[in-house]
Amino acid sequence: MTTLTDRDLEKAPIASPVTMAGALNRALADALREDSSVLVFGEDVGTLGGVFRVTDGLAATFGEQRVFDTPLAEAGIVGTAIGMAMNGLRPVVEMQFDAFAYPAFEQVTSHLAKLRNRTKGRVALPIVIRIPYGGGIGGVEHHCDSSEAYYTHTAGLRVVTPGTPADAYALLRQAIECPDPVIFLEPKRRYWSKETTTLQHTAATLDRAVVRRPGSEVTLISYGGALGTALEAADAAAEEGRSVEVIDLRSLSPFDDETVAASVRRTGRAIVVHEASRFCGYGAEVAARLSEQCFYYLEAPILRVTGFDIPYPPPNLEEHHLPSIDRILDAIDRLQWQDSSGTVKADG
Amino acid sequence: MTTLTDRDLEKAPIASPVTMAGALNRALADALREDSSVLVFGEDVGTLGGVFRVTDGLAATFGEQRVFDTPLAEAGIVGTAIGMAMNGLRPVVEMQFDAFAYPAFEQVTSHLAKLRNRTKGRVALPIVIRIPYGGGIGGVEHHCDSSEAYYTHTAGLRVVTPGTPADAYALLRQAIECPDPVIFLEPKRRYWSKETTTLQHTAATLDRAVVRRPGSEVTLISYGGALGTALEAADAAAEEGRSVEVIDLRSLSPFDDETVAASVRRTGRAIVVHEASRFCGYGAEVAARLSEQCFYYLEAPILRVTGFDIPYPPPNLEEHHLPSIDRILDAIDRLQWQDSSGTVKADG
Amino acid sequence: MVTLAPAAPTSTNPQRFLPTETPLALLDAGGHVVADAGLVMPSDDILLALHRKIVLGRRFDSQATALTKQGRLAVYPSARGQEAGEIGAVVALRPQDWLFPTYRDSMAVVARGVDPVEVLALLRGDWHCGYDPYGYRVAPQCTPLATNALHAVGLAHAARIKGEDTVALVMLGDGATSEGDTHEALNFAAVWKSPVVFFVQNNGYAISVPLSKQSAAPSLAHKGVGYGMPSMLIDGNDPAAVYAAVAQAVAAAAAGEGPTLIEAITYRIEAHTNADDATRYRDRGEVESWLARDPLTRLRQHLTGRGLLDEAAIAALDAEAETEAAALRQRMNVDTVQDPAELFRYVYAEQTPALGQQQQELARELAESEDQ
Amino acid sequence: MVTLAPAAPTSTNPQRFLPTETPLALLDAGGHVVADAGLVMPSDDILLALHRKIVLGRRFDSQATALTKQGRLAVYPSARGQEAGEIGAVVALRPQDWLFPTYRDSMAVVARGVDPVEVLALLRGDWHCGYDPYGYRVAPQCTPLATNALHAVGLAHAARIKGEDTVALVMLGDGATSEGDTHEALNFAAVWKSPVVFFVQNNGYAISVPLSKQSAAPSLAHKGVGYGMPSMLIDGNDPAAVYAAVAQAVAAAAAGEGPTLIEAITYRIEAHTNADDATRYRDRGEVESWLARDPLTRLRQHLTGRGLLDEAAIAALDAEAETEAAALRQRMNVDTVQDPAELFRYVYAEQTPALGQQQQELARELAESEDQ
Ligand SMILES: Cc1ncc(C[n+]2csc(CCOP(=O)(O)OP(=O)(O)O)c2C)c(N)n1
Ligand SMILES: Cc1ncc(C[n+]2csc(CCOP(=O)(O)OP(=O)(O)O)c2C)c(N)n1
Ligand SMILES: [Mg+2]
Ligand SMILES: [Mg+2]
Repeated sequence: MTTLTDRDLEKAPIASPVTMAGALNRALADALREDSSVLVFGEDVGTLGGVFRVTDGLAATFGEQRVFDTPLAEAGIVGTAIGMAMNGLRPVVEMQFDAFAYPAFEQVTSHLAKLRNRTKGRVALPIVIRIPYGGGIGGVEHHCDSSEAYYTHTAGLRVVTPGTPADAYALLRQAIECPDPVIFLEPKRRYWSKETTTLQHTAATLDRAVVRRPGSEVTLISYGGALGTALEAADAAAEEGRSVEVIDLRSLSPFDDETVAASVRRTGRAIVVHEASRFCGYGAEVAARLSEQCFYYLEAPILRVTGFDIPYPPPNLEEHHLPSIDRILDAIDRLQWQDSSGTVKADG
Repeated sequence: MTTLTDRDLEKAPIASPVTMAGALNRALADALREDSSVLVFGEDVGTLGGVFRVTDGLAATFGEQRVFDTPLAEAGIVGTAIGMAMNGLRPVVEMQFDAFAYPAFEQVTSHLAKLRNRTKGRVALPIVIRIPYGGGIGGVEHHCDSSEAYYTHTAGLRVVTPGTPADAYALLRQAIECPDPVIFLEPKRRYWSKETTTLQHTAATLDRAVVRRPGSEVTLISYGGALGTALEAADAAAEEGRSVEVIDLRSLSPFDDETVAASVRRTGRAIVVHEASRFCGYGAEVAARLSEQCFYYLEAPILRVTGFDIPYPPPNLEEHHLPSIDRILDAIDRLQWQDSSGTVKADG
Repeated sequence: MVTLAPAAPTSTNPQRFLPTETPLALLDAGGHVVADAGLVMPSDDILLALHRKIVLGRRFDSQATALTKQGRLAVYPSARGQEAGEIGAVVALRPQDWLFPTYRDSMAVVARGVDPVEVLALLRGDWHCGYDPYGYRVAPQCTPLATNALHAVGLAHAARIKGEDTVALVMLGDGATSEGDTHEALNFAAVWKSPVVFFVQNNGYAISVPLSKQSAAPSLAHKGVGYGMPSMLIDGNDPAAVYAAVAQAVAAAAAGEGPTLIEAITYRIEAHTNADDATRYRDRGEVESWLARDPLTRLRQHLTGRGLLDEAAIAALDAEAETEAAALRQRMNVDTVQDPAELFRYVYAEQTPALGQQQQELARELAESEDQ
Repeated sequence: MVTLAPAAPTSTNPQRFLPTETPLALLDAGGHVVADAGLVMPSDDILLALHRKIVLGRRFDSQATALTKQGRLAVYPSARGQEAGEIGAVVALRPQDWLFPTYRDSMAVVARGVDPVEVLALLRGDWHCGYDPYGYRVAPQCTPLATNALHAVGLAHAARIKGEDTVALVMLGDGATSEGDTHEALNFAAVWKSPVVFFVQNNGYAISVPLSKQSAAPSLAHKGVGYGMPSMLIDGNDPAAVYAAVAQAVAAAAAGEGPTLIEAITYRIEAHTNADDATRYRDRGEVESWLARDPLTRLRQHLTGRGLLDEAAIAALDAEAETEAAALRQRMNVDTVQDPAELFRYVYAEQTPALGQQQQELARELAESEDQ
C-alpha cells in the first residue's frame, strides 16, 4: 500500500528548529503520505487539528476518509481501531488526555494487547495509540496522569515515550510501521520545546534507550516529561564536580537492559526519575531489575525520584509533586559518597 | 445504622473447618446483619449466589433491596456504587472475574480512588470491590488475570488479598468497615481450600502483613494465590536444611514496610513470589523498596519468582506459568550462598 | 425501606416513551407564548426568578472568562447562550434534590447557591473541588465525561432505599451521550426506576465535533425508548420550557415513576473554553443565528411585554449583577497560598505511614529551600 | 475509495427505525406459514440447508456437552434451543462477510465451516483461539462481553474505506446489550453508516439474571431508533425468520444503507454452561414451555408438511450427524500436548530479548525436571 510521492523529495536534511508537536505532526503527515493504509482518528483530531494541534492540517491534506473525528467514546475508538487493523489498516488514534484513555482500558488490555497471541500470530494489530500524558502544564485533574505503568505491566503492548522532537518524529514513524500495538505517550509539557534538528525516520530505534549525556559517577534513568529535568540536574551536578550520565529510556516496554545495565555497572549508582507516583510506578521495575542485574556493582541503593503517592495535584501545587532539580541533586547526595577519609557523607 | 441481632450470639468461637468461599460468605452475612447500610450487588450475586457461590443465600436472607443483581455493566456497578456511597450506604460489589473489572477502570481510577481527596475529605467512599482474581483453576482467557498492580499503582485505593479463610473473613469485615475504597482481591484458586479455624472479626489487621512461617535465612514475600506455593516451598527447603521465613502481605497497598523490612534485614535474602507477570508487576515495588530500605543487609539481590511476561496461558499450559515449588527452590539456590570454604555456590 | 422490584418490561405502547419530533417550547424566540406547548407555563414568580438568575449567571460567566484573561483562572469553559438550561434546570430542583454538574456547569452550580469563589477553586487551580457537596447537594463538577450520570443514579437509588424523597439531576452534553457510561446510567436508572433526571444540553458541539458526527439519531431524546424511559425534546433556549420540563420530570421521579431523559437544544456562544479557537470549526454566521435566539432576550421580552418587568427593574438587576461581579473580581484578585501538606492529607481517611514520610520529605525540602 | 461523509441526522420519521411490537415470524410453532409476516420466505433450498445445519449443529452441541462430562473440555456453553439464531444468521452471510461470535456461538462458528476441533481448542484449554480467523472470516470467539461489537464495526468500516463488499455480523446476548461497548458500537456504526448487522439473541437470561433485571425497554430492538438505526424484532426460534431478517440486513448493509439491529427472541435450553446450575434461578416449567417452541421441530414440520423432507431423509441426516459426532469424539479423545515454547512466541511480532530469556529459563527447568 506504500505510495511515495515526490513530496518525499522535499525532505532535505537541513536542520531547522522544530517543536515536539511539530515533529509529531510531520511524522503523521509523512506516514499518511507514504502508506495509504494509515488512518488518523479520534476526538477533535480532524477539523480542529487536535487540542494540542498535533494533527493540525492533516484532515485538509489527506481528506476525511483518512483523518477524521469520531463520536466521543474512547472504548469505541480503540475497539473500532482493532477491527480496522484486522482488516489491513494501520490506525493511529488519539486519546485526548491520559485519564480519558481509561474508558478504553478493557479494549487495550483484553484485546489490543492479546489478539496476536490469542491467534498464534495470525492476527496482527499494528495500531498506535497516541496519549498526551503527564503534568507540568497547569492542567486540572484528570488531565495530568502519568499512566505508563498501567500499560507497561500489560504484556503484548509496546510502550514508547519520546523526550525530544527528533525522537518524537523517528519513534512515531517506527511505531506506525511496527506490527505490534504501540502505546505512544507524548509528554505534553514538552510539546512546545524546540530543538534544531533534521527529522529523520531512522534516527532512533524503537526499543533502544539512549545515553543523552555521558557521565561516570551516577546514572540518571529517565524519560518523557521528566527527562529535561534530569538533564538540567546533571548539568547542575556537573558544576559541583559530579559526573552524571543521563539515559533516556524512550522504550518503556520492552526495556533496554543492555544499554541501561552497562551504564549502571560502570557508574555503580543509579536514580530513576519520573513524574508518575512512586508506588508500583515504572521506576519500581527499573530499580528492581537493575538491583538484580547490577547487584555487585552497586555502591548505593537505586533511588527513585518520582511524584508522590497521591492523586495528581491541582495546578497551584503541582510544582511540589514533580521531580525537581533540587530533589534529584538531593538524591544524588544520598548515594553514599565517601569523602577522602573514607567515611560516608550522606545520612542515608 | 448498626443493628445487632441475637444471631450474633450464635457466633461461638468454636474452631471448625471452613473454606475461603465460606468464610467470605459469612463475612458478608455478618456485615449485612450488623450494618443496615451495607449492600451487596453485582452480576449473578442475587438469586444465583455468585458464580463462585460467595454470596450464596444472602439474597434469600436479606432480601432483594440489600442483595441484588444489576444489569450487566461493570462501569455501571462501580459508578452507581459511588453514588450510593455518597448517599451514606456501604456497597460491597462483585466483579465476576478479574478481566471483567476492566470496563470499570475509569470509574475506579478517576473517581473511586480520588473523590475523598478531591473534596478534601468531605466525601468518603466506603466501597468494597470484590474481585475473584488469578489463575490455577484451568480457566480460559480473561478469567485468570492477576490485576493487582493496576490497582496498587492508583493512589487512594486500598488493595487487600487474603491468603487463608480466617484472614478472608477478618479482612473482608474490616474492608467493609473501612472508610476508604478497598479493592478486595480473592484468590479464586484458594476458594475451596479449607482451614479449621474460628472466624473472628479482629484476627487480622487490614494493613498489616503477617509472618506465616518463621525462618532465619531467606524471606519469601508472597500473597493471595501464590502464598500456598511459597509455604510449600519453604517446607521443602526446610527438608534441605534451609530456614525460610514466609510473609503473607495481605495488604498490597498500603505496604507494611515495618514487618517486611524487619524480616529481610534479619535474613539478608528475599524473594517475592506472585502469579502476576513480572514486568512492572507488584513484585517490582517490593524488590525496589526493600533493596533501598535493606541495602546494607542484603547478601544477594532480591529475586522475583512470578508469572512470565505473557498473556495468561491457556489451561493446558498454565502450570508452566505459575510459580512452582521448584522454581522457588531454584531461586533460593541462586541467593549467593557461601559454602564453608567461603566461595559462592550459585552460578549467579 | 420501600420494596424495590425492578420494573417489569412492558411491551405496551412504546410510543409513550418517545419525545415529540420538534422541541417543546413555551416561549418563542420573540418571547411570545406558544400555543398548546405540551408543558405547563411556570408561575410569574418563577419566571421572574429565572430572569434574575439568568442575568446574574450570565454576568458571573462573563466575569469568569475575564478572569482567565487576567491570569486569575487557568481555564474557563463558558456556558454563555446556555443560560436557560443552566438556570432553568437548577431552579426546578427542590432543596432536597441533588445536582451532578459537569465542568461546563459552573453557572448552574452558582445558581444552586454555591459561593462562586468556591466554585472557581477548581479552575483557579487551588483544589479539585472547592465546595462541600453535602452543603449544597451538588456533586463536584465532573470532567471525565458521562461518569457523573452513574453517580447520580447511585445516589438516587440509595435515596429510594433509604426512603428519602430525593431526586438527582445529572447534566450532560451532547458529546457525553456517546460514552458507554451514559448508556449504562440510563439503563440502570430505567431498570431500577430510580428518581433521576438526565438533562442533556445539546449545544451542537463536543469541542469541535458537530452533532452530525456524534449521532445519527432523529434526536438524542429518542434514546429513551431503548431503555423504557420517557423522554422529552425541548427548546433549550427557552427558560420557561426548561423549567417546566425539569419540574415535571422531578415531580414524576419523586412520585416513584422513575427517570426521565430530557434533551434541550441549545448553543454554546463562546468557544469550548477560553483556550479554544472556535473559528477553526464553525462560522460566525452560525453563532449569529443563535444570538438571535438568546434565552435572556426571549424571557425579558415576555416579561416586559406582560408588564412584569420594567426598565428600572432591569437596571437595578444589572447593577446588582455588576456589584456581584466586582465582588467576585476582588475576591479572585488575591494570590491564594495552598498548603502543600494538603496534598497528603485526604488520600486516605487516615494518613498512611508512607504518605506521612513523603509529606515530611517535602516539608524538609521546602524548609531547606527557604533557608537558602 | 468511497467518500465517507457521516450520515446527517434526520428528524424525519423516526418511526421507520422502530421494530414491530411483536416479533416477526415466518413459521409459527407448529411450522405453519405466518400470513403477512413482513419478511421474505427463504427458498426451499435455503430451508433445507437450514434444517440440515441445525441437525448437525445441535448434534455438535450435545457432543460438546458430553465431552465436558468426559473431562475432554474444561467447560462448554451450550446453545441448545438457539439453533435458529446460530444457524440462520450464519447461513444468511455471504462468503466475503465476517462473523464476530461470542463464547456461546460455537455452533455458529462450526456452521460457518470452521473445523469443530479447531473451534473447541479454546474450551479444551489448548489455546485461546484454535482457528485462523482469516481462513473463515470468523473472529476469535469473544469472552469480554460486547467488546466484539466494536471490532465488527471497525472491520466493516475498513471494508468500506477499502471499497470491499464486506458485511460484518456480530452476535450478542441480551445481557451484553447492557455494556457500554454495545452502545458505542451501535453509535459508531450508525454515524459511519457501517455495513454491520447487530444480531442480539435474547435468550431471556444473562447467566442467572432475567431480562427484567437487564432492561425495562419495550424490546431491545427499540434501542435502534436512539442511534438512527433500523431495527427488527423477530422470533428467534424461527429459522426462516432469522435467515430472512439477517439476509435483508446484510443486503441493506451491502447496498450502503448502513447497519441494522436485530433482536431475536429465543431461549437457552441448557444451563449457562455445564458448570452452571440453572435450577437455582428458573423453573423447569419455563424450560418445558420453550421446548414446545423448538426451532428444529418447527422447521421440520414445515418441510415434511410440504413434502420437502421425509423420514428417510431425516434418518440419513441423523446418521450423518452421528458420524460427525463420532469423528469429533474420536479426535477429541486424544491427549494433546502443547509446546510451552508457544507461550513466548506470539506476544510480539519479534520475540523480545527478555521473553527469549524467560523461554530459556522455562526450557532449562523442564529439562532439569525430566532429568530427575
Ligand atoms: C472521558 C472523556 N473523554 C474526553 C474528554 C475531553 N473533553 C472534554 S470536554 C469534551 C467535549 C464534550 O462535549 P459535550 O459533551 O457536548 O459537552 P460540552 O462541552 O459541549 O458542554 C471532551 C472531548 C473528557 N473530559 N472525558
Ligand atoms: C465484560 C464481561 N463481564 C462479565 C462477564 C461474565 N459473563 C460471561 S457470560 C455472562 C452472561 C452473558 O449473558 P448474555 O449476554 O445474555 O449472553 P448468553 O450467555 O445468554 O448467551 C457473564 C456475566 C464477561 N464475560 N464479560
Ligand atoms: Mg456539546
Ligand atoms: Mg442471554
